[in-house]
Amino acid sequence: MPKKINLSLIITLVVLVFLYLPIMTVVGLSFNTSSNSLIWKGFGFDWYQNIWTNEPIISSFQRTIFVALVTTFFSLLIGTTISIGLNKMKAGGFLRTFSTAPAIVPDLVLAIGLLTTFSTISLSLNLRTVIISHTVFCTAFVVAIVLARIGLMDPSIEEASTDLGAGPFKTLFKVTIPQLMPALIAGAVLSFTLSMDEFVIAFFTNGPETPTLPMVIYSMIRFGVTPEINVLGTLLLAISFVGVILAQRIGKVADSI
Amino acid sequence: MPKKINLSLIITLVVLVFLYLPIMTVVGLSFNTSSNSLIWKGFGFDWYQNIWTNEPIISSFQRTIFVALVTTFFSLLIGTTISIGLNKMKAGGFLRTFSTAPAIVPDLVLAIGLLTTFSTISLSLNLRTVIISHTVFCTAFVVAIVLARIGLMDPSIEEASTDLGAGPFKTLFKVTIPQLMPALIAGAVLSFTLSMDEFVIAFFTNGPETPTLPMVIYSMIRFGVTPEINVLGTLLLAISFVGVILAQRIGKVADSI
Amino acid sequence: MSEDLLKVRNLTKKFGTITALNNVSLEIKNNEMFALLGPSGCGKTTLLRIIAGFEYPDSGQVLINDSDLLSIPTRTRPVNLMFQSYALFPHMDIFSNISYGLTNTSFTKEEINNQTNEIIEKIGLGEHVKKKPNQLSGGQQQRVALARAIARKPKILLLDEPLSALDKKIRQEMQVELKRIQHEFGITFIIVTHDQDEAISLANRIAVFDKGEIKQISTPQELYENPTNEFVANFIGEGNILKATSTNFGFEHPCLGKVNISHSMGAGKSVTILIRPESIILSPATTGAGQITDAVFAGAKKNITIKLTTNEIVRVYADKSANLEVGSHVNLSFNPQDVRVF
Amino acid sequence: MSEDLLKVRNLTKKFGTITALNNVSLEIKNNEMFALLGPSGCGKTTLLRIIAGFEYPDSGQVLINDSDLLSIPTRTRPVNLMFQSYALFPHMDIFSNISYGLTNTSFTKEEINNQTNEIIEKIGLGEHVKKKPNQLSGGQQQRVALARAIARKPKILLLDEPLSALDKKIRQEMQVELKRIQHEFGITFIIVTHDQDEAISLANRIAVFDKGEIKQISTPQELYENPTNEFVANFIGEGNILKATSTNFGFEHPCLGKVNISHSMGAGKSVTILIRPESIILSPATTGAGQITDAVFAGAKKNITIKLTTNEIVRVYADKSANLEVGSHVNLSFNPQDVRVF
Repeated sequence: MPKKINLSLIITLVVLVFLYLPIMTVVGLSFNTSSNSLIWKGFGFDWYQNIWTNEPIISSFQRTIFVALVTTFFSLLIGTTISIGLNKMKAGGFLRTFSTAPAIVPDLVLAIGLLTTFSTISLSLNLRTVIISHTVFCTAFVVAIVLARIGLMDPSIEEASTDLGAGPFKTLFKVTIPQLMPALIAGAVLSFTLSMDEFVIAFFTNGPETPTLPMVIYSMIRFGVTPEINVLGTLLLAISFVGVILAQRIGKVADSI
Repeated sequence: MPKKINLSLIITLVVLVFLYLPIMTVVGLSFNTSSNSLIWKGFGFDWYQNIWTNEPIISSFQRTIFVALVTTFFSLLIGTTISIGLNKMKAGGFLRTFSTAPAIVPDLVLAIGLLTTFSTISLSLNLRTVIISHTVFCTAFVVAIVLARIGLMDPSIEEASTDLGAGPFKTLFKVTIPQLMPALIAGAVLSFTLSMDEFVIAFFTNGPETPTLPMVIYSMIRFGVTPEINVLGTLLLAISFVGVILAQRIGKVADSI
Repeated sequence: MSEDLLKVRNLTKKFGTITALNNVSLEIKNNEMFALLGPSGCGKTTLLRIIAGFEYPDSGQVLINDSDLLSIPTRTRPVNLMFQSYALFPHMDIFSNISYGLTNTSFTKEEINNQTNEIIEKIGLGEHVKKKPNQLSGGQQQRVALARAIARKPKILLLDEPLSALDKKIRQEMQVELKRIQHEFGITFIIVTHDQDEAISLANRIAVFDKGEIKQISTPQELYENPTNEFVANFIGEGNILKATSTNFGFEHPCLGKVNISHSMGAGKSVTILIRPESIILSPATTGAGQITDAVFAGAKKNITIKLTTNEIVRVYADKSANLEVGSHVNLSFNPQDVRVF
Repeated sequence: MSEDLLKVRNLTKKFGTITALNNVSLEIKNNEMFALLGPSGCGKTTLLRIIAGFEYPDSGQVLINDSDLLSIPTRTRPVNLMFQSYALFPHMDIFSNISYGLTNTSFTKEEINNQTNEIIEKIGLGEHVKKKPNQLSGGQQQRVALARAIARKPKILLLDEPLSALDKKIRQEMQVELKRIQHEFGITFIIVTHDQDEAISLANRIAVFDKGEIKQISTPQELYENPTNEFVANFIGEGNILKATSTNFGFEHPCLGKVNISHSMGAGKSVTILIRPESIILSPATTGAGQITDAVFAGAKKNITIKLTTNEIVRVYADKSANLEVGSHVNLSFNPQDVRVF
């Protein structure tokens, strides 16, 4: 019984190359030393070095990190509270669906809604409104992740804590939260990367003086794809991938403890 | 043992209202009869009627539906093929991660990569390039959904088909695909709504003569939030929700058959 | 003060339209090993959770040493529960798991350490104190769950399906161990189980539940030998349940003839009879009351399956040397004392 | 042509560094009910999958009626498999499930319908033909899986843990049913199981596997009464395994004394002895060979656990009327013929 040539493997590989072509293009061209990004001149880190001297890019990068950190903090706090609250309610099916639904609302619709809301209550647009907007957006993802984890938790473990004489706060901090750690880490990393990369909502809810990195990239691209853009795209990509891989690893380690 | 006042329920409800405020604002104001969207004048469907006479909006809406349908077809075909191929490979862990990874690549990075790729091979930008781009983007989601479902499938069922004398094609079409139906429906609905709502990638990879609906909304909003924008946002929202609910229902029905 | 440690009186609990417990009453004595036995959904777990404090009944009383148990908050009840899943805290080591209950008391750190170490000693977990629960085997995890549950020295230890997750060899070991620990610590055990073997091998007395009601409370031997109803007869041990007609002196069955027993239920009624497989003696016949459809070697005996001419199936334990082949016809005889009629 | 339907010769299969089958040989006769028995990971499932055609061995032969089975493609082998999970097609009704194998042949539609209906009749599934698998009970699903697997009239039916998913009552029913169907259709059955009760109750002959090797092939009774090694002694039935020293005429054990048996292994060697629980007679003593640690009512008998002075644990089946209390000291006696020495 000789082995067949694995046709499905070949098809899969070809399709994967097709899927990855655009991403590989960005990464590949970011190492092009030419100043015309479409003409390959040689491999080098020239444009990576140039980026550090570009003041608007660096300050927008700092703003983006700041927004992402604050967003992560609030999303995690609010999302975890909702998840634990929803889990306590027995008939929470309807509320459960609703608390994760903002994750499937089109970005554009959420952006319009936020802009209208801020206009109605006359809140001026700046990094504060971006943080509020990103928190609304990221909380739904945190809830989805934490609720899924709570669902996998043995409910007897919290009951055991009560049975052994612990009050609700001791049970929460000594038993429930340590159990949820992998989900909290995953939720934090996801919130951070979503906020970092987010363009549409930031564009609608930010003021013109404090652009975030995706907004800067967007304004640069109107003049065509430049080598800086490939470098910035590669950096954003790297941060996302490192985040996701980190979240998976930490999740596994936390699980095995 | 009297019942305690359910503090967690109250907190959860308050937070949910906060999360939903922007969405409710868009939907609510879409029924405002006033021509200034920020001043409430009365409830009515005036602006919904006006939309139908707005030729640029209607034709962009038709384009969006067309792109979404074609994207759905190709994403489903390619995504299902990859998923079945990956499932056949025993040591596919690495490839598995890679085939779903484009789902976590920032939109903006994917958009830059696609634009650069199209420029490199001198493909002119129009609806064809949007469809290619959306297919790259949606295929990763289809793979994620279908692979998860294949993982739940009893591998003995395909073996039973072979044991009973069926060839690989009969097994595929009579046994495997009917088993995957709920995932295929969910993948199709997700691809359709993702493509419908998608703005950043379409903006980068489309030509100026054939804007899609999100692009039209975006260009309109530069002049402030108008009642039309609220109506269009509500419609996009409705399509997304109906799609997701439909996918869940059909998935459940297909499961119970 | 009566000799009963726990009294359950007229307990009723409904979940929506489902009646989990219907007017249940029972008494459990000090130092008893008491089992609540029944199929899943029979209400036994609901009773356990009411005693533990995780559910509250719709009506009825639970008294411990003649004082109300239900008004004591869950946290401070003199009752602890060993969960079916063990419910160990996966992020804490074995020592922290076992001492957890003691940290919720007014004991000093030194007292907690001493008491925890004493229990670890007695349950034989000394070498594992620094490990996490998932580094232990199933049997060891159960010992930790047991140690954690008795650390607060409860008056009653509730055990939810304590042997169900263990394989056969460790089951037998834990069975002896649970009895030893109950004896050594002097705690009353209430065991909830769906497995008659588990109940019989552990408990002094068993309450058999069905659909929220108690069908019989008695010792294992009494439940086996003198079940008071068909449910218990069917649930405890292997038994042949046949349909017969009562006579003035006993009953009549088409294949077994007229049988006279000590009491009568009045003539002409449709009755159910129970005969245990070891109570039947088979004798070959050319055309008998039944035909052997299966004969299986089972160590010291043979398990014989017979199809009666009434199409009823009867199982008999025969001597392994008995010459009983599949397909041969047999007659059945038994001592009328060994038959129960309902 | 020999009387052996299937011959397995020197089969070896490795998965990476794990040897699933190590030079395994066995013969299965026509119309046999043959069981492959062993703990999980012993290689029995690998052998089953090689015969079915889902795995291919590294070396060795499999012959059916003396011709090579391994060169026949999986699809056309005269062998069918009843999967442990049943693996019914959930989207097809019962009729389509059962006729599926026949649609892959050159039969006409009418022939397929007739043959399917005949099997449905014989297996007693008539009322369910239009239902989907998930509308049936576990026992009914298994009948469908059985019907589907025998529809192509294979020479050998492979059954993977056929009774494991069923509860006790339906198990006994299916056990008789499987034997009836095997007899009626005249198909050789090969049963893979980890459960000795399942193997003993179904099979004429059993191959006991451990770590990829066959430890013994024999009838159930022979395996129970004359195991040739400690693994089989331990795996089949309940047995007491004790450490003893061989003498010129038998063996010596600190608690049992010197015992003379028919053969000797030479003096002074360390040996393992097996005594079944029903072979031991207990007699009370003031200071005996052991002390009773547990006595459990078990229907017609009592299960007694004894701790010997050597700390070895011995299980004995005593008469239920025997006056044997926990804590009392006992001596053990037995007929030397009932002891096996390895």
